[in-house]
Amino acid sequence: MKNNSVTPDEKQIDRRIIKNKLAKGVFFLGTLFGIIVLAALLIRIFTQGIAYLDFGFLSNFASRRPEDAGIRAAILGTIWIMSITIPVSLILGVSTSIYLEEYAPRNKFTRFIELNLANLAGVPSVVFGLLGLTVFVRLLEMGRSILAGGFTMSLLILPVIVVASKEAIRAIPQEQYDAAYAMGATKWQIIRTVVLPAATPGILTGAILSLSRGVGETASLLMIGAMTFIAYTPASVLDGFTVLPIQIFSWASRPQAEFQAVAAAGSIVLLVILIVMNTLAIIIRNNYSKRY
Amino acid sequence: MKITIRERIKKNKAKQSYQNTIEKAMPLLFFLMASLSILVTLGIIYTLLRETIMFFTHISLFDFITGTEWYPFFENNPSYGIWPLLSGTFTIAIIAMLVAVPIGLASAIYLSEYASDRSRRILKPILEVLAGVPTVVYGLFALTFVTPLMQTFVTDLPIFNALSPGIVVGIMIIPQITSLSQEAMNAVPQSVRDGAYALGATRLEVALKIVIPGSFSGIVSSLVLGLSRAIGETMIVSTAAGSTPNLGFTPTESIQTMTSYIVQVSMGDATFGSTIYYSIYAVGMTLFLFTLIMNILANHISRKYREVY
Amino acid sequence: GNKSEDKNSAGANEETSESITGSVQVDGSSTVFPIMEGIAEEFSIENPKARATIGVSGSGGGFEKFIAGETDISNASRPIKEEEIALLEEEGIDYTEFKIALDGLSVVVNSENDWVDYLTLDELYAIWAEEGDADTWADVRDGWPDEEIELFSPGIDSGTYDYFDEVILNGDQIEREASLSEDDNILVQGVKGSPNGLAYFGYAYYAENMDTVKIVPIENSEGDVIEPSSETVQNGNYEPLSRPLFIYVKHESIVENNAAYEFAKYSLKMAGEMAQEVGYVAMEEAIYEESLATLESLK
Amino acid sequence: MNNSENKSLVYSIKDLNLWYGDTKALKNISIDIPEKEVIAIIGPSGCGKSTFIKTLNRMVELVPSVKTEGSIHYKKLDIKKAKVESLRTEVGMVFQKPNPFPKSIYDNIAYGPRIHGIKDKKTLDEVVERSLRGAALWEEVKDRLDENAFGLSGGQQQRVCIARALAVEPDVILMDEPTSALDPLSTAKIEDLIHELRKNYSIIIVTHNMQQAARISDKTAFFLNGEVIEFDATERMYSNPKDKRTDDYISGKFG
Amino acid sequence: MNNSENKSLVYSIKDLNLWYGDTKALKNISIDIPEKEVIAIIGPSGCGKSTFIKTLNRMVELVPSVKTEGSIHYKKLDIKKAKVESLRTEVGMVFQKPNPFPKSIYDNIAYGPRIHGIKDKKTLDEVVERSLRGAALWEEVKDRLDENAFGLSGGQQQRVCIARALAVEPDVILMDEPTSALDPLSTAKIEDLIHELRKNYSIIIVTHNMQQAARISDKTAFFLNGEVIEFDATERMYSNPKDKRTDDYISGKFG
Ligand SMILES: Nc1ncnc2c1ncn2[C@@H]1O[C@H](COP(=O)(O)OP(=O)(O)OP(=O)(O)O)[C@@H](O)[C@H]1O
Ligand SMILES: Nc1ncnc2c1ncn2[C@@H]1O[C@H](COP(=O)(O)OP(=O)(O)OP(=O)(O)O)[C@@H](O)[C@H]1O
Ligand SMILES: [Mg+2]
Ligand SMILES: [Mg+2]
Repeated sequence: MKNNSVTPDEKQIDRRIIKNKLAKGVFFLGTLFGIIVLAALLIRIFTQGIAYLDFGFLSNFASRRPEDAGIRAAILGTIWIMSITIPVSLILGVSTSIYLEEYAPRNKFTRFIELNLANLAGVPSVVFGLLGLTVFVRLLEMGRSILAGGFTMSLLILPVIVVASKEAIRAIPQEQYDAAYAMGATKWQIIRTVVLPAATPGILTGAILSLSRGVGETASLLMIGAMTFIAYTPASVLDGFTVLPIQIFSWASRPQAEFQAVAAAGSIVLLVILIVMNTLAIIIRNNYSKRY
Repeated sequence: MKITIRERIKKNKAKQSYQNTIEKAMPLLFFLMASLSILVTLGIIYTLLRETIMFFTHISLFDFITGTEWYPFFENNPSYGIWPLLSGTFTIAIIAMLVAVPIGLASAIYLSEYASDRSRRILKPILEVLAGVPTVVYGLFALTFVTPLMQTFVTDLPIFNALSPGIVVGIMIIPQITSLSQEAMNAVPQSVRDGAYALGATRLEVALKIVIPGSFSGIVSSLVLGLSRAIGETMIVSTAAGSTPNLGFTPTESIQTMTSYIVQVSMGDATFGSTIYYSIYAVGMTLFLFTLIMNILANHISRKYREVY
Repeated sequence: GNKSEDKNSAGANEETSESITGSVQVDGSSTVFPIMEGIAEEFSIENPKARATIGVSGSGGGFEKFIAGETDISNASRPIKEEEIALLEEEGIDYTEFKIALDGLSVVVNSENDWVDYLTLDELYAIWAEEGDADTWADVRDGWPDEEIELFSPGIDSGTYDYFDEVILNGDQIEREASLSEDDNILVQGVKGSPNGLAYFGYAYYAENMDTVKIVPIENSEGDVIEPSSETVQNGNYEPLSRPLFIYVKHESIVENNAAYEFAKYSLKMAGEMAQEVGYVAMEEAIYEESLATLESLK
Repeated sequence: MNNSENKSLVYSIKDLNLWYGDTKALKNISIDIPEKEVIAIIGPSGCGKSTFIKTLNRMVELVPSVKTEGSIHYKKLDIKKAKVESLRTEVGMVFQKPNPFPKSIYDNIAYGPRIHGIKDKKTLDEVVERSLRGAALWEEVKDRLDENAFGLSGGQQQRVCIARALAVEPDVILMDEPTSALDPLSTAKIEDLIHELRKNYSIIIVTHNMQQAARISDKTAFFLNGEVIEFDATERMYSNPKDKRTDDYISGKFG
Repeated sequence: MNNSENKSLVYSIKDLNLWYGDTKALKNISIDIPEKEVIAIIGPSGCGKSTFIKTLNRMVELVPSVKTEGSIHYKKLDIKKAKVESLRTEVGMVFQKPNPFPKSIYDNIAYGPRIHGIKDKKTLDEVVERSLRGAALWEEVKDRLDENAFGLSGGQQQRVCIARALAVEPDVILMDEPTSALDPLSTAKIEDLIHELRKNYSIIIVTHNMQQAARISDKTAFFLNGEVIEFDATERMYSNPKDKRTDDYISGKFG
């Protein structure tokens, strides 16, 4: 009964092992590539900007003089914008994906919503800016405020959160649902106790990616009329604002070489904020990450 | 005898009418949130269409979709043919995807299938930082680092070209592809992997034949998101690619993409209310339709290959 | 920043006592932005209770918001266009134009370029226009090298290009081979990197890079060969490549919004100094005084 | 199957047919299941046993391609009209493949009580202990209740699932081969538990183990190709099967 | 356990210890497994049976927290030095929980041959049929080979996994309760298959079914709390166990 046609020879196995080793090397190089580029970027930014990075830089408002220029308004603006964008986009995004994956009947309308969301992901940020200007700033009369900016940004990053959350929900094995259903759990209870915990890593990955994008986003906010110079501390969501990338962009286009360095210092601040924000998300994600 | 759980549950059941309300309210709430995306789209279409119509009262639709020259600023003889912008957009997107897809998937596979738990937890967040580097910084990186670097390989590469911003856009979307694909791969149950390992499969074979098919829809989604972002990227392109609308796929030439045109005009000094001003809406509309077609295709693909557990 | 010694200058010591409140919205050209930023910076220091915000939406975008009634002052690096005037009229918005500074468009070549001593307007046309017949330096003047000229120009949607197009190209099409960029710093990079490079851009970008690029004097309508500098731009000898920068002030704001009025006044007082400080050229004092008088009359 | 027994019926099933897409998995099943008895379901692999018990708590509806016909009454209530959550709370289930949640052992067991509104720590502690003891797992895991249930052995996972089902004290317990992954000792304990539960609960158990069926059940249903070939008191069926095929299957001559 | 038998040993295990994190799951295991015999592994749930057989093809290494000590020689080769892919090709495995791939039945079975370079349709068709017949599943699924294996019943899935392991014709087959989800008929068929395979293969089988162990195995190892209490010829062990605990366990008095 033993048939040698199936039992493989060592050479074939060796070839496969070598292939695997090569592939591993290639995959590792791929990973390394990203990290090297990041390192290169960081080194450039740091060497350029570190000289301008001091307390004054953090606490001053912008200035025409590089040595006086500070980033206070932009930091506060970014924090304000994010504190609207994070809850709004997460609630909207996660709810949408729960609806689509858990409740929606498989009909044309659902397919339409899904397609529509995927499509929104491809709409460039300037167009979202135009939308924000038309709808939030003008139609809903929010003016060029933090609120309008935060909502625009939420819509801009919504698709990424939805796509990531949907995929995460979709990947939960059916037997997990079965177990909960059989206990008499209601749909909403299952979502709370089975779906959300299991999908959290995926949702957070989406959040990390999209909020990273949001923190660095310039064009859409410029479109809705974000300021570039502002010399007061925003006190409510109806105040005007500027954000870090706009400030950086503005400095980078100045003729003076010193401003290039100030821009780099601004980038350092932006990256630090980003890393702080992501770290939080990553800690939560790591706590939830597990394989079935 | 003390109260049994069964009785307590029955008692709770009787009390919990609010639970019924939640059960009924939640789907409605979620439905409303999901429908919001349609409102957003309608908003976008409304915003774009209103001015696009204005544009087409000045320029004929036929010229727009057949023209091969995009020189809206020549007052004496402007030409509004969308093709150079389309080809510029394609050029950047193709180069970016050529960079990002192999590298992004390679790192996703590495992180999901080869890396130890610990290194995954360190490497993945590091890569994700790449997604948050401001695009202004990327743009300067492309212009002052990648272009000179490329010039050592490609002689007489002009300072403005599609190649280096394309590469840098690719770098920027790597984390999107890596992270989301890795997440999808991670969701393939370990027991299914075990089945393959026990047959003597190498990690590569498990990755290619079990994990990738098992997470195909997630991978496709990540690629589509990446592509969308490549198409939509603006700052990097307008910094390092110049702004010359050229028709054709020549990575060594300066190009202009649809989005960089939109930004150029909307941040620039063009007259408000002029044909040029309206043209950005027509370009935006084109882009919108363009991504729509792309998404219909992608949707089709992932539907076809999805594996269910 | 080389002229920033006298921090407590002109308007600084006056009317600090009366605290101005309210907010003023300024938006528009990115070219004018540095001047207005400097003004707003000083204004905010002196009037901590007032809020002056400056946006950058481009001249056209600025006018859009101005027309929509969202801003009090609109910055522009070009004069307002007919379409915009019409729309403002439609909305019933009255305004006044003020010139606040000058910019000298500087034509520069690579620092290794030792043959270009000056260029005439016709030569510039021949080089830059698509119809022009100069592709190599030799085509421009005999004896110059037979090398193709590499052109770098601001993006065709900028006020800088607009002005250049008007005075040099007479509205004709720019050479298609020219590399265009929205960011003048990038043009500087371009010329630095190409021995046969030729570019034009705002004076400030030349002033900052004097030691790495070489300026090309231009023959003016009088036949004099002039290099751009504060003096030549201000006194009008550097022509036709000197262009004015503008702000447009809404009458209603002057009357109803004290902060806007004060800010506008402050701007006209400070504009010259600030322009110099951030790399542009101040106009003659008389012009500012005239403007201030106009402003007062609107109140 | 005698209508006069109606009073104490827990399930009454009439003409039940079920399709997965185009393949018919259950054919014309009509049986009545009396209260507080242990019903064993036996039959060859793929004959529809799991499918059948999943119809009883409507779990089968979660498979998208499923179509059913016929009626099932649970305590005189048409289950189609019942609130599915209440039905499933009263009808507990243990699956063929152990499917613990990726949570701690404690949270797995406390899951049911919690979703049904029992929050206080003390009660939960009690329930967890009682259920784990019932599932013969307490001694093994009492020191590691906080560990993830995924890190347990196959048999331990199965017992976690049994304990989880017991925790809400359902009226009916459906068990799909609950002891197949267990050693004789644990099996014996589970069987003891079933004996114990029998006083208050109705139990329907799928098993491949003929001896087990004989030991623990009051009645046995023999399934073949989606049909109920015979349904009778276990003793009678084992000693004197009416149908040739039942006889063959029980005596192992089948096939 | 006699060194003179060395010549025909398939596995020789010395002082094997294994930890999951801090908990020790295998303790000082030293046994020799002769070639072309059927070895049964019995013991209560959670005693380390699955863990043990997973060390034999190094599957246990895939659990991140695992640490091992001691040596395992497979045919005189230290398995730590062996190429893990070759080892696993020669040592097939059937898992306790059925884990088919989310692919068609055909692709499930053909997976192994394919990765080992067999591509031509005809050979694959043959292999698939032969393996499915071996796993007593052919008749049931021959018309639906293209259907997803996830739509099979529990027992059918288990047999798919058995067929999948057979398809690459390994030298050693590790089976973790392969028949626990199966009815007596399919069980009998699998047992027949094991009898058949025994001529050419070495088989190590974990089972909870004492009768099964007695029926099919040449030798039996009794595990308890991660230790091997007794390892002996099955007949001898059943008739005359050396250790009190073995006796207790076999006779069901344990615990
Ligand atoms: N991945 C894991 N992480 C931590 N502990 C584990 C893991 N797998 C098994 N264990 C523990 O190791 C011990 C032995 O487990 P093993 O799976 O080998 O038992 P078994 O003898 O196969 O039991 P069963 O008959 O129930 O399948 C058990 O106490 C179990 O809880
Ligand atoms: N989700 C499904 N989709 C399609 N067919 C299915 C599905 N589940 C089961 N079947 C088919 O229905 C029939 C009955 O399956 P069921 O799971 O009820 O068998 P079973 O009696 O429980 O068998 P086992 O003892 O092997 O668990 C089988 O032929 C099976 O292949
Ligand atoms: Mg079953
Ligand atoms: Mg086990």
